[in-house]
Amino acid sequence: MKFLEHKAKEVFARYGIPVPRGVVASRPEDIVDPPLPCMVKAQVLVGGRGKAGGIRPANTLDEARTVAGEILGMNIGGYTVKQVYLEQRLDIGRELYLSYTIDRSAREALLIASALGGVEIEAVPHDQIFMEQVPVLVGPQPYIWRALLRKLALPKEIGDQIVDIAWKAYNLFRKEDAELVEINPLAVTRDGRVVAGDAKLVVDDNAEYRHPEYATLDQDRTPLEEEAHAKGIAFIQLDGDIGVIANGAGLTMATLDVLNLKGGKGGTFLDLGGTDDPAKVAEAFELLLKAKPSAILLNIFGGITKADTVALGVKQAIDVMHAKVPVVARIKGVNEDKAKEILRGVGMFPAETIEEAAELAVKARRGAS
Amino acid sequence: MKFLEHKAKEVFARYGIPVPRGVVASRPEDIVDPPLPCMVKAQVLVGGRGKAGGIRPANTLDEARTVAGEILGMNIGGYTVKQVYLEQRLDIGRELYLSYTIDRSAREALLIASALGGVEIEAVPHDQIFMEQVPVLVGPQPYIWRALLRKLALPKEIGDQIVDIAWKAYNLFRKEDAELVEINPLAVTRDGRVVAGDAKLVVDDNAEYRHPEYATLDQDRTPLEEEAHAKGIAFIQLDGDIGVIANGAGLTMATLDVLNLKGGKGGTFLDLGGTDDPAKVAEAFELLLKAKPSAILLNIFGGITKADTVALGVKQAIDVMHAKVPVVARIKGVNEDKAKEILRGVGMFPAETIEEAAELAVKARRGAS
Amino acid sequence: MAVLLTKKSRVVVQGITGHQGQFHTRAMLDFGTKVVAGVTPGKGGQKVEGVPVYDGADEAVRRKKANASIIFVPAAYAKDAVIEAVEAGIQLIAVITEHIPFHDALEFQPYARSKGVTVIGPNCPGIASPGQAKMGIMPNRIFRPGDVGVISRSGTLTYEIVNAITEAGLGQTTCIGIGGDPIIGTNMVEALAKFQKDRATKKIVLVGEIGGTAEEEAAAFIAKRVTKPVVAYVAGRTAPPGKRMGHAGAIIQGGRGTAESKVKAFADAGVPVAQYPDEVAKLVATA
Amino acid sequence: MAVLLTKKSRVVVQGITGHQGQFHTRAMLDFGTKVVAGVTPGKGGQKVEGVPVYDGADEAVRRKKANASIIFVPAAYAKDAVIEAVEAGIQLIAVITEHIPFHDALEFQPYARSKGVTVIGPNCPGIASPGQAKMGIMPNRIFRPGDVGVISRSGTLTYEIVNAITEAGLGQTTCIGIGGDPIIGTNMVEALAKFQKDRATKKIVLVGEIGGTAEEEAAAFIAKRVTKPVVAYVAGRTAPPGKRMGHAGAIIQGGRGTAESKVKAFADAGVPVAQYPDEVAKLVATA
Repeated sequence: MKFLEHKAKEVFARYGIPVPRGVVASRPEDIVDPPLPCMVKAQVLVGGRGKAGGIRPANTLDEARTVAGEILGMNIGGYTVKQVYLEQRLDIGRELYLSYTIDRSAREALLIASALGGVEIEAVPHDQIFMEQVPVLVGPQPYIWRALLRKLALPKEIGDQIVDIAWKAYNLFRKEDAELVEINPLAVTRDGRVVAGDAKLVVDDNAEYRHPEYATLDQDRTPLEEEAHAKGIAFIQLDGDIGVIANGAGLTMATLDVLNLKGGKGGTFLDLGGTDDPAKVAEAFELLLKAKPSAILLNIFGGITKADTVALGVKQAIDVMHAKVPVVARIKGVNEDKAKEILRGVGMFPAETIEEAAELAVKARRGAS
Repeated sequence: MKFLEHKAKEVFARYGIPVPRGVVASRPEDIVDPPLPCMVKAQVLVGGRGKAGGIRPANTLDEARTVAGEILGMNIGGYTVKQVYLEQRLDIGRELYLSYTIDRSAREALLIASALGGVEIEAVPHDQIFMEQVPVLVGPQPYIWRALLRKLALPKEIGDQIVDIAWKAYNLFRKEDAELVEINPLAVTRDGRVVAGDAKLVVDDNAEYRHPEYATLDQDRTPLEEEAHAKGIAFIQLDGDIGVIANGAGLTMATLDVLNLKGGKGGTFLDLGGTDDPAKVAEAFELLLKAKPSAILLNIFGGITKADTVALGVKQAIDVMHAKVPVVARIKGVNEDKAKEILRGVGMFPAETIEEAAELAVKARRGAS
Repeated sequence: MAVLLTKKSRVVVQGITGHQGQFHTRAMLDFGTKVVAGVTPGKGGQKVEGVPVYDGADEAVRRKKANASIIFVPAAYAKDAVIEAVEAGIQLIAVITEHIPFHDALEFQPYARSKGVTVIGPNCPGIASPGQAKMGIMPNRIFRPGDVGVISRSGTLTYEIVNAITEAGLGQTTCIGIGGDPIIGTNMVEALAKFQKDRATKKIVLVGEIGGTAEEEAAAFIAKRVTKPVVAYVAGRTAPPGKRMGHAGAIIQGGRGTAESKVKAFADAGVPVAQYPDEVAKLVATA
Repeated sequence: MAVLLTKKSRVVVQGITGHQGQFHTRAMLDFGTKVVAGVTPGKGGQKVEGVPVYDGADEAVRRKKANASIIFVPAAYAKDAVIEAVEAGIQLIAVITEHIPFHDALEFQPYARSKGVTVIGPNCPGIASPGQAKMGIMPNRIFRPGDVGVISRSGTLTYEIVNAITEAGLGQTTCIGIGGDPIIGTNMVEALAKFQKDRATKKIVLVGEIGGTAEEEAAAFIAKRVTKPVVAYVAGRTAPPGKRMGHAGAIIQGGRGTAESKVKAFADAGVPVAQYPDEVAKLVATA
């Protein structure tokens, strides 16, 4: 679950991390009493807002409304700006970086910090980055803060504030089931206060049940992906034209890869998972059809999942949707013959191997177009 | 650091563990508004108060004062009762047991519970005891409560209260650096409430710096032990007559053991530790002399500690105190000859081995008596 | 021989009375696994496929000497179940459950490690040693005893590859589905070390995917420590950055975790990488 | 040969600039130990006895390839120091510091274990492998290389016994002072297992004391797994119940931890128990 800046800052504030005052608005006329002078910031779930002109200053109420009006409705990285955040402008002396994420290899939390903030951390020279695993079973120990301060080489008053914020951000990271807590820039004002200039927060989708209040957050999903999410289906829209559906995330990825090697391009990632309930398969397949693929590549390895009941679901969806799209299927495993039989009835192209299926799908599409 | 019942219950209450209302008094006339009917409970740091007549009921203010007057000043297990705790009398339906301590072998916390409370847990049949390690790095997990409730076989309403108390007692155990948190009896009243009938709490001495508020608690020390504690000297009074002093806890214990095997009995355990500062040795030795031993057995293994500076301290103490007590010394290690020389000047009996020293000490005492 | 799971392993099924638990208990028994007990709180005394059910893992250990556990309980209770198993004295745990918050795994994984317990998963198909035992949800019929050790982050894709290996006339010592989550118990390097040490294993197959740097670490380890031939496959070559490809761990973030990087690492370590899943079996046969 | 600590060990001293740290750095160097670095926050860049001081353990590992650490920092900072060492990649840690709250040890001990790190202590004299290295505070001159492995919960009493062994013309492979606290890293059973495995160790001496059940567990382990002759001593036969005899762990509570129980357990396991400390060397010589 990704958080818009102002939502992330709400959470930051709850944990005692200093954030500038700000107000959200969806329409210029809703802006009544913004903190002035302010920054008007586009609220979208992608980076690069500044470069795209989505972050601009305003000194008066009128100016704020004008700027907001210009930013609202902008397209940034494919996303339409629906909200702006008007935030007290900081008199920034320097910009630092601080984040928590996970170190998969060490199976620990990972603290990253740098004295060079305000730019993407990937752009910061390696030797300017402080990176330290935080053992979650015992939490951060003082040595981590000492090492952090040595690396950042900051005056004590600033250092103490950084450690305080680093502690609070760690608590947030743990208690909110965060995947990412990023403060960039972590701004040091000219009068010596340390404030979160920006706020990025991503919470583990799997932990949604522990944070039901986040379930309603807007996510960067297409309408179809949103529909899939609501139905609990693993579905992603891609920029190709061939609908790919398989059972298992790894197998679906592999099918997309094979398609690509054969000159095609996947338009969907649809993982049926372990289900062989025809109704659920039909539901998933209907989603796929709504994405208007030029052809469909179905790849089922029926290990425990029964191939024929999957096929029944596919047939049902095609029938219901009166779909004319060519379906190439490669089905292997339990009841594969029955499955092929069922799919032949709806005009499926059968294939023996994934490679063959991919080739057929590419051809079928060409034929169709 | 051991806690009197009423002090322990103060801490329990802070953690939300239900305790009866109560008031403390040092004199009958200080009792003004006790909860009635009440139990008048002697506040001493030893068990067996009930059997000794230190816990008695009272129904009226007058009765409470009379009973308190009888209990105050009593001697229970060698301790004079200086305070009573007048506590609301519970209408107890059954008595359970709950405690947290540590499992040294597993290096974990240990939860012990029983449906048979109100007696010493050592007296409860083994198969009636629930014993479960609590992994402190992750804290108690639900399976522990499920197992606890299975074992205790209690109705749900009671079980839920027990789990709540067990959680709170665990938090107390961890946050207060406790060695022991014991609730015995954990009383179930006839109207279905679960309340801590008694409260035992021992906090790790080594954690005193984290809990300075506990430093002033009365402990079961003799006046000399209290003096030693204040000076940071490891000193214990025993019921023998020969003062034993050595460097290192293990060596001091071993010296006491050897003395015993040779027919003597140690009157003190005095561990000099790693010090060879003559002033500190003198201070320790003076304490020992105040215990009025019939003889002193000094055993020094000078590994890194210099034997001669230890001897200087001993000489200084004897000079200052004008002590006439025979000192048998077995000194080994760095500068042992110098040390012997120094001690000969104050009439020491030298010995080569611990055994020989112990024998000499027993003889010296006999000669002295 | 096999690694981690053998015919001597005494398996307890945590969450045995659920749909998955029941189904796979049957399948594991059919595989020849010694499933000695099941656990479902509140259902002690029942039987599932002839296997006695207990209320707690400790009873399964005490009464049936269980020393390995497979966990099917729902995600919200998985941490509890793993720690219960560890404290009960179980030595090998396969966590099948998916959608476990990884902050839970950040706790139970090092905790299990501190007690010397091996965890496989979560979000994994389990582990199977053909001819000996299976503690997982892989289909039985794809396996055959042999000398290939298989390590995989994925489920169905592994079945494909294992099946192809079997159809090519080869077989497996053990197949470890290490799981698709970001925080897993036994990682590729540790699994590789087991197979390198196992005398019965002559060749090793690695099935990786995008996300994280497990494959890069595995490649470095192979270059330094593995003398047996290794064949790899990496899924997700066409996955776009920032999109989570089904598995919680399969995502390219901030330029890390790309298939190119993994394929290159394997190539640098002298490990042939199959372009197509079916190619793996061919490469293994000639390795 | 020796156990845990050898001449190859590269030692960092955490808390090197303190009085104890300095003194024992000298003594350890004299013993032949490879003391490669020291750590004291804020004192990086200094030297102690020619040993470079760093601000953090990670630097000592990175720059000097330290793989073992001895900790002298005050009790309140010991948990921090241990975890810092573990995270820096140190493999063996001896915690000399006494008076560490045991609730801290309840955290850092399993944590170190989860990373596969061996901890000795806290509140211990450390570890010495005569002729190779010492990471501790035992006096150098009491040791001599030989074939006796020594395990002890105590400090000075161990010096007595080791000294007597040396004076009897024997010597030691390694002497492990496991510490006098209730929660220690390496316990008697684990130390016994190391000596049983070590080819150079022919005989084993155990110095126990009252409190806990470590000696009873050691006796049971010896009966089952140790084939080398073991000689034991138990301090505190005359200690009264309820009184803590100096060590935080040396206390008889609720009837548990008595010397009688320990002596009986050793006798039942066929382990001769010396009545007098001096007797240990004689028993070893004839064992």
